[in-house]
Amino acid sequence: MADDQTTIAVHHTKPVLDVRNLGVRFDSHIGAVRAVRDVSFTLEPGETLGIVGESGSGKSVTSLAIMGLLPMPPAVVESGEVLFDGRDLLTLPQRQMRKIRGGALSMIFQDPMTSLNPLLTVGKQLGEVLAIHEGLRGRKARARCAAALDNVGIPNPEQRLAAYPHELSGGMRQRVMIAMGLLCNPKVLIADEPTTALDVTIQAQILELMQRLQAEHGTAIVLITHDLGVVAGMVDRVQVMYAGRVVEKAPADPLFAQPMHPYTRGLLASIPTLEGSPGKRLFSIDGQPPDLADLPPGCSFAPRCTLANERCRESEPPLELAGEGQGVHRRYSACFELDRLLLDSRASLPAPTNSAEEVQR
Amino acid sequence: MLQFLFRRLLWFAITLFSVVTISFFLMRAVRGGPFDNERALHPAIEANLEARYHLDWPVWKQYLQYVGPFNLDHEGLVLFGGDNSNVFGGVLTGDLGPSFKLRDYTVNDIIGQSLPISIALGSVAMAIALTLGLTAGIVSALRRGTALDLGMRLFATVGIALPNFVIAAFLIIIFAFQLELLPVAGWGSPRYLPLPALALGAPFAAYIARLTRTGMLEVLSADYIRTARAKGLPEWLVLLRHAIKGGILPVVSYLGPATAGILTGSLVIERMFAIPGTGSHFVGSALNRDYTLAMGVTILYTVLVYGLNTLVDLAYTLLDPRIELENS
Amino acid sequence: MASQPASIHRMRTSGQAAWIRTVVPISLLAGAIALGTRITTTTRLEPADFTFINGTEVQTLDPATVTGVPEGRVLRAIFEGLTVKDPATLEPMPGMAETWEISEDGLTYTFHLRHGARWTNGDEVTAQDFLYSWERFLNPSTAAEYAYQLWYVKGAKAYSTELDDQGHPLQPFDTVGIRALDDHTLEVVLDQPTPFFIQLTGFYPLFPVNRRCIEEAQELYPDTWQFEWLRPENIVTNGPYRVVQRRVNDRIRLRKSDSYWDRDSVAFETIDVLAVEQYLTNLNLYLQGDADWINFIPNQLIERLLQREDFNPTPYFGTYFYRVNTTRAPMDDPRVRRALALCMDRNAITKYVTKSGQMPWFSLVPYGMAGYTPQPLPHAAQVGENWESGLQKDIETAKALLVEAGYGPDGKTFPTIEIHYNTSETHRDVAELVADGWKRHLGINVKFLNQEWKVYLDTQNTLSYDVSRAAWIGDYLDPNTFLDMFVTGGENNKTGWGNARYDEMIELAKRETDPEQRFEYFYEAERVLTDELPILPIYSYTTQSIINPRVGGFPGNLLDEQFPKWWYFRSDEELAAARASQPPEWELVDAPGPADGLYPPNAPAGVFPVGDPRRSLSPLQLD
Amino acid sequence: MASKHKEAAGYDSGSGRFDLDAGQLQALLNEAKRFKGESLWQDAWRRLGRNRGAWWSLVFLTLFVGLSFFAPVLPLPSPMALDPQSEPQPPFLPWEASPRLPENLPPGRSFEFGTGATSSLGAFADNAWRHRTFLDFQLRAEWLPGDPPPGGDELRDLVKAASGRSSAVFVKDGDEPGTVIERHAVPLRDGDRARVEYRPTGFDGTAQVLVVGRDAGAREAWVDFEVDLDRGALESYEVRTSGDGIELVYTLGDEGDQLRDRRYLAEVRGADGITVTRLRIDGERVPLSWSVDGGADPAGLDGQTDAADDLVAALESADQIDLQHLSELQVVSQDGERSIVVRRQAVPAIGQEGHNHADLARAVRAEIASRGSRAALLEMSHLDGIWDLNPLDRALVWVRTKVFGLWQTGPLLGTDNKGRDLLARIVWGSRISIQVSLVATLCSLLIGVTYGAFSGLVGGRTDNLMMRIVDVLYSVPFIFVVIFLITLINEYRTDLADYGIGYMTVFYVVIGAIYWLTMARVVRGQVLSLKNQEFVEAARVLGASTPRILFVHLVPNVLSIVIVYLTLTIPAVMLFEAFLSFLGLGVEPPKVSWGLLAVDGTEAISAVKTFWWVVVFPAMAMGSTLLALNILGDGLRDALDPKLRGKD
Repeated sequence: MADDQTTIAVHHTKPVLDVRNLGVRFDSHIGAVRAVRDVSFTLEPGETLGIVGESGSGKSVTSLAIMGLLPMPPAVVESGEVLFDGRDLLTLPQRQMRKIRGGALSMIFQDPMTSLNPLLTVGKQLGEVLAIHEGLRGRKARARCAAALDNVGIPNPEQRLAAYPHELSGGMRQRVMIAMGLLCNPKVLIADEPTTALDVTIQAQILELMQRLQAEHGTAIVLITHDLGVVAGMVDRVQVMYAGRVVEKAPADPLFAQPMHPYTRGLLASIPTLEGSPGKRLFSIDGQPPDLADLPPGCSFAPRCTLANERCRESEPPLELAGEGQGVHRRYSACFELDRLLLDSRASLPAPTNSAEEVQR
Repeated sequence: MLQFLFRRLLWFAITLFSVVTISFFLMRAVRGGPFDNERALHPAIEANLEARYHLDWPVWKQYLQYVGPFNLDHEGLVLFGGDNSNVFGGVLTGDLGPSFKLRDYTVNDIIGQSLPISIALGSVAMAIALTLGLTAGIVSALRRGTALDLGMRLFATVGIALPNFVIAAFLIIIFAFQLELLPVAGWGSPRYLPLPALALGAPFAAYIARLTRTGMLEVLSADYIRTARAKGLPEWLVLLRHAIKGGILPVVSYLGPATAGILTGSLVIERMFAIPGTGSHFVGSALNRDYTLAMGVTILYTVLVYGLNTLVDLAYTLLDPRIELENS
Repeated sequence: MASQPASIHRMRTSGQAAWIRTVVPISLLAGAIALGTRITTTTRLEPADFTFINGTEVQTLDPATVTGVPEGRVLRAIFEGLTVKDPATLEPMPGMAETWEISEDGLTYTFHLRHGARWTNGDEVTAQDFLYSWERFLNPSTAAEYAYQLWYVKGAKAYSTELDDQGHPLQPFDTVGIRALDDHTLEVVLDQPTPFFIQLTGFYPLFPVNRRCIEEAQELYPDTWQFEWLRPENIVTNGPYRVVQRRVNDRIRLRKSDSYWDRDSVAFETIDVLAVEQYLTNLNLYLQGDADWINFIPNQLIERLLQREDFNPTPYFGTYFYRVNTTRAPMDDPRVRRALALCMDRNAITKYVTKSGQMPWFSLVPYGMAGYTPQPLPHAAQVGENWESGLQKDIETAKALLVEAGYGPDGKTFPTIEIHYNTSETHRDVAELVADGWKRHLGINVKFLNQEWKVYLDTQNTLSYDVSRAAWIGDYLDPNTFLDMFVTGGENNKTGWGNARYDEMIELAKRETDPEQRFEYFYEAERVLTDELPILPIYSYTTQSIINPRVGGFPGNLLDEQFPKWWYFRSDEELAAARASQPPEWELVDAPGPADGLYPPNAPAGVFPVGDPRRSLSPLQLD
Repeated sequence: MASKHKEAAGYDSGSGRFDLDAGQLQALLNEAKRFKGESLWQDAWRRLGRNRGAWWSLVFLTLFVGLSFFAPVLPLPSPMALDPQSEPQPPFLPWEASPRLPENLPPGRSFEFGTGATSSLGAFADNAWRHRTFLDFQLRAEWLPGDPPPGGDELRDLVKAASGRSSAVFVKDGDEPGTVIERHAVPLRDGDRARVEYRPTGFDGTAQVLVVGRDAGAREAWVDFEVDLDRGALESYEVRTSGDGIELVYTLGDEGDQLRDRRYLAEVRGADGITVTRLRIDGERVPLSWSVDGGADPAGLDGQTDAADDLVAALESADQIDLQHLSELQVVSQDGERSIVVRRQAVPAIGQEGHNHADLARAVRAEIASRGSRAALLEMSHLDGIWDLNPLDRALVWVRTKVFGLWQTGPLLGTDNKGRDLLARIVWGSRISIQVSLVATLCSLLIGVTYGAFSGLVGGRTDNLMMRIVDVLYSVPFIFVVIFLITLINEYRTDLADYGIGYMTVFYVVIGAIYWLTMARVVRGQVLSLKNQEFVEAARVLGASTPRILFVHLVPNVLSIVIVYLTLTIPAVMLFEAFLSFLGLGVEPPKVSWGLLAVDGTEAISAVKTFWWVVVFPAMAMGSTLLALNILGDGLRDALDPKLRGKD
């Protein structure tokens, strides 16, 4: 794609992760479900990319596809490549893929309660990562694991190694997950809704932790969430997905300042703010996300969009450059009615908040 | 741990006491006595016989005599001292008394002779059941929906669906008469083991396969398996270290009843294959009204069931740290 | 939400846990298989020369307390009484007693014991041994179920039944008519002349036991001597075989006894007695060559097996009959019982239910006893005539009898009666056929009630039945073993029936020394019985044995008693000769065993003369 | 959007009680609420429908249960119609099954039905006669001069049509010109040997010779000789046949040296053409060499004159029997052009009040006379009196006779050793097996789930005590309990019957009472683990009452595991029933269950001869049903599993 070339041209840095035209479909009883369509993005070293969207928008599938963890069957990768350090992960043999997975490319999952094996001690679950990727065992490995736990702010790390997940609190468990993800100093960490299952105070702690660690290790992070609040202040760039497609791509601040897709705008509008007047109803987007097995011919968001017209319903708007910006700071949007949106927004929708900081609070 | 075992022991004593009491009175409540025979006895001889085994005593006295090392003479209960007219010392001393039917033996003799055989047969059957069942269950779960899965489940269903005497009959026809590989019945060398053990283990293998499959399917869809894969663990390690343990947890809790079941279920197999194990006494003693032997096997059964369940609970805690001993 | 886990978990490190979790299951698995293998191998035995299946486990080896048929098979191998029986005719032959004399009045028996007969512990078998054994047998503390078999001896009954408070006999044993005149002379004085007493001396409850063996056990094991003296390593016997090994529900291994007086007539070195209850397993073991003789066969296969040369049912001294509770109306009326007895299609029963040549039977004493003519139902036209038309006539008679008894179209309605039997499909089928006849011809409604064995016995004993299935197998070859049963108040009567004339006849027969006159009394008694019919005879038994054709010395006899002493294997030649004389349509089967036979060591092979009991007699054929 | 329900959920961040945010809490609550609503079942049903294996299993099971329910309607032979057969008969191919009634019977004949003398076959066959038609009857046929006599073939057809079996027919010249009395014994199969055999009476003085027709096997008969057998050994003997009869010459060896020759003659017409193969003297079988002469037809050797006379007598006496007692009698009259069906409704049911052949014969005769028809067939209500059929089943039997008439299938799956049709037994057996397993399982379910859920939910000391009770009960060997209960039931069986409680009902309850223990444990374990889960706590916080939590939140969640155990329990109960049958404590023989069939089948395979069909077909029925149950159970579990909801 053209934009990739420009990205490289502008920054002269090689992206650590380059996803191109990824398409995934699930074959099920009810027919083929096209969960991810034509998703592309790049990730620079040390950068944080946020992928935002409702459940079912394909963000988790994208991350699993990158990790090669999609259950196949029923999942089928229809198209695209995932270049990681120049190698296409999709065509990589299982053996090599395993070496990358958990090592240079690691992932932490949404629910720390179920994502840790309840039958094994924390130490063992951490240890096996080291054993596999670095061949480290025994005392040394224990020390590393303890250090990693210490690093994520777990007190008494040595003792905690012998603990079972159920003996830890939710926040602690997520810290363990993060420690596990960062154990081998990955180049890329994919965090799939890392804070969703946690309560708000812990959420903040975890996010801070991730930011700190990123700063320390220089790991690039893909942060997947449905909560724009999480994204704000945490990520460099945001990519909004809807019904398996990327509908908007933008650096974080401009996006919050001026969303360039009706869906993004809807998402932003539904975030409650402290300034909001008490009696006022919160905004929510009407309707339901489309059935991925039976997508409408035009823009997937059209049925829920106040701006949709005939064209939107007939053909699908491509993801196009929108607005100004250089390289990774360019903005893209997939909306035919972008102009109307920009004009109309101030009138018809609640005023968007002005800065990412504000949203974050 | 010690507290757990102590409490278990206490409960065991209570359970055993209840079982002994219930069974004792249940047995005597059933019509017919041990010396009823096609040939009725002369009343005088019958009196002699009953006197010898104290069946002429009131039931409560028989019960006391059965339970304890009490000295009971014709006047009644005399603790410590008095003429020891007991035929045996009582259950509390570990003496289960003389068998009423197999008169050359004490119940201890009979159990001592037959239990090792039942254990031998049972353990091999259990080994077969576990090997077949776990393999089938795991393979079936991993290849869910394939022909292999279907085949394994068919195998499992055959095990569940056919009474083991039918399975035994087929095994005999095939292996003993058609192929002439193995002896048709009897006991005495390892050659006698495979057929009965297979017939005995088949239904349990089938259950285990089912439980394993269910458990494995559950575990395989768990998030932590995905985590393990995400760590880059090779598939076999994922399976071995993360999946199987959780997947076979239901099997572990089934092992207690299963082992007890194998010991009692063996009575059909023991009959079919003429194996001198304990199983045949379970029914035989009850049908013969061999009171002492029946009580003996009841006690044996209780001890086994209780012991095995305790073991299973221990094993369960070993496998699943979430379970706490004190509450189990 | 997680409370503190038990301490054992926290202390464990993951490394140890892994070790435990891999090694423990594997070692358990391996251990299980090793254990199984080990236990099976430790008991491995060389195959015996001859193996037979004995049905249920032998209850005891103590002759005094033995009752059953399976026990008898073993006891005849390991003990020997005063007399032994001829294997074909069951006539008494010298055993421990070389000769004996019976006094003129038939009351005093003097046995002269064999010199040189020894116990397995080397002691000589003496008259004192018998004295001791029979005292023990009669003593109430032994609680011998068969003690009444010796009550024909003077004072014996009083000795075992008249007891003091402590349960000891009131009378000293001196009052009993058994005396050892010297080491080798035993004198027995009877109450009444009992012609079959000499037969009884060959009956296993009267076998001797070794005093020293028991007393040593009593000394060594004061608490458990009752079990200890019977253990294979302790028991002392005087028969052709001794017990070397024994395991419950498995086998008794017998070995030829070196101390037996006639050891040179014994062919087999070892004999295995297996306890196998399942009929099909019996047959399977036989068919695989693991057993040479079985006593039970599955009913389903009888027709098949009848074609084989190794299955030859022969008459067996037993009767299958129905007891009728004569204390209940309407069965208290003999006419009703007669009608019921007449209206039974016994032929259909033997042909379609029992199938192996059983004889439709009309009297209590079974078919086949030499010299005795059973007295069939006097009213029955079926007897001795074409049974088909006979049955028709009998049915008419039966209808008339019922009318006479007041039942029928103009009389009372016949109440529904119940047939009791113990759980078995054969009994059920017999009951159905019987009930069908009664219902169809006599209009009697019949219900069935099958009961578990002990409950069934209890029902009989307490007379809480209408009609109950029963059977009786003779203990010895005399009508008395059957007819004695139905004296008024007899414990095996179980019908509530009693008849003074019958009692008188049985009593007269007991005192009678003249055999012919004695049988006359029995005939009369049986006529009373078949006229009054507290029982409804159905059929006379046949044996159900399958015997390896190679086995010789195995003649059929009425009591189905076999004598291990005479058994041998035929050589191929002898087998061929035996087969040449059997019907050609018989299907030949494998006859496993040594091709040159296995004969008594000192007898020339294959030259047993005709008439020698060791030569197999051709069994009586019944189709 | 995720946090908009914070207030509603009463979330208190200060207490930190929940490790989840309010949105998730609400989602869990919604999830929990949905269980009680219809949507769960609709959803489950939808998902079940998508699972092809489970769906077909359900269809199969429905069909099977339907089949067993409608067993009386099927044109099967009676499951307990006993044919005197020596051993199990192999399956017949479908096209060998019996045809319908022949379209036209020869004109100008009249048939009369009556009872034969009870023959060797009679009693046994008549046992079955209560339940099926035409097992034993005699036929008097008159035919017009010039016609061929109504020989074996037509009769054979008639009998075959009626009974599904071809028959052995003996033909004998009648006394009067133009009369043939045909005696039809029991229906046999093609290829069966007809045989008239006399049993040895066992009394001295009878020798019997087996005579066989030239085509060996076609005619066999034992001929009796009254011989004077002393107790001497038989030295030699010879059997000769001549035009006059069969002659037996034998020599006895006396105690002395003198040999005595005896000669006996039995008059047998046309004895020339026969083969003599066996001699039996006083019950003893003696090998015999045989001889063959050419000559006349050996027909007439069966010597049935007596029986024929009896027939006449029986028919005469039958006149005195009142027709009023007949009920549900069908007379099918066929005169070549039309068939008339007459049914009589009268007081008691046939087979219950001592009707016999003569009654029926008389009735038929009367009917024929009143209608002026000349040929008739007779049928009785097919399955009356086998089991205590309830009115519904009786109605089904009635439907059957309307639809299928006399037609019934041949032994499609073979017969067992008593000649009972295996297919019929499997179908009828399924009724009891299905009933036992369903009722017992439901019984165990009811007790077990209530007990287990209560115990688990209440927890603490009560739970502990309740589980100890279960432990104790577990430890009492069930076999004692079963024996105790069964003997107890037996004792009070008649009393129970007075209250309308059948033996089988108690049997079910006994089994159910044994199986609830496992269920209770499983449910309790599941409840224990569930009750600590968030949504229950949430419900508790929201103020739900204990029973509400129990039935609204827990029980439905426990359902999936209960269903899995259910699919294990149903087979287990069926097997337990089989196990009891093995011990002889199960279903009583006139009734039949799959367990009983399996036991019978096991006994039918031996090295002597394997009657495979006796074990294979019942095993297949059992196996396929249980397979279907298992697959259905798995499907149900998947369908009911809340975790899988909406994730197709």
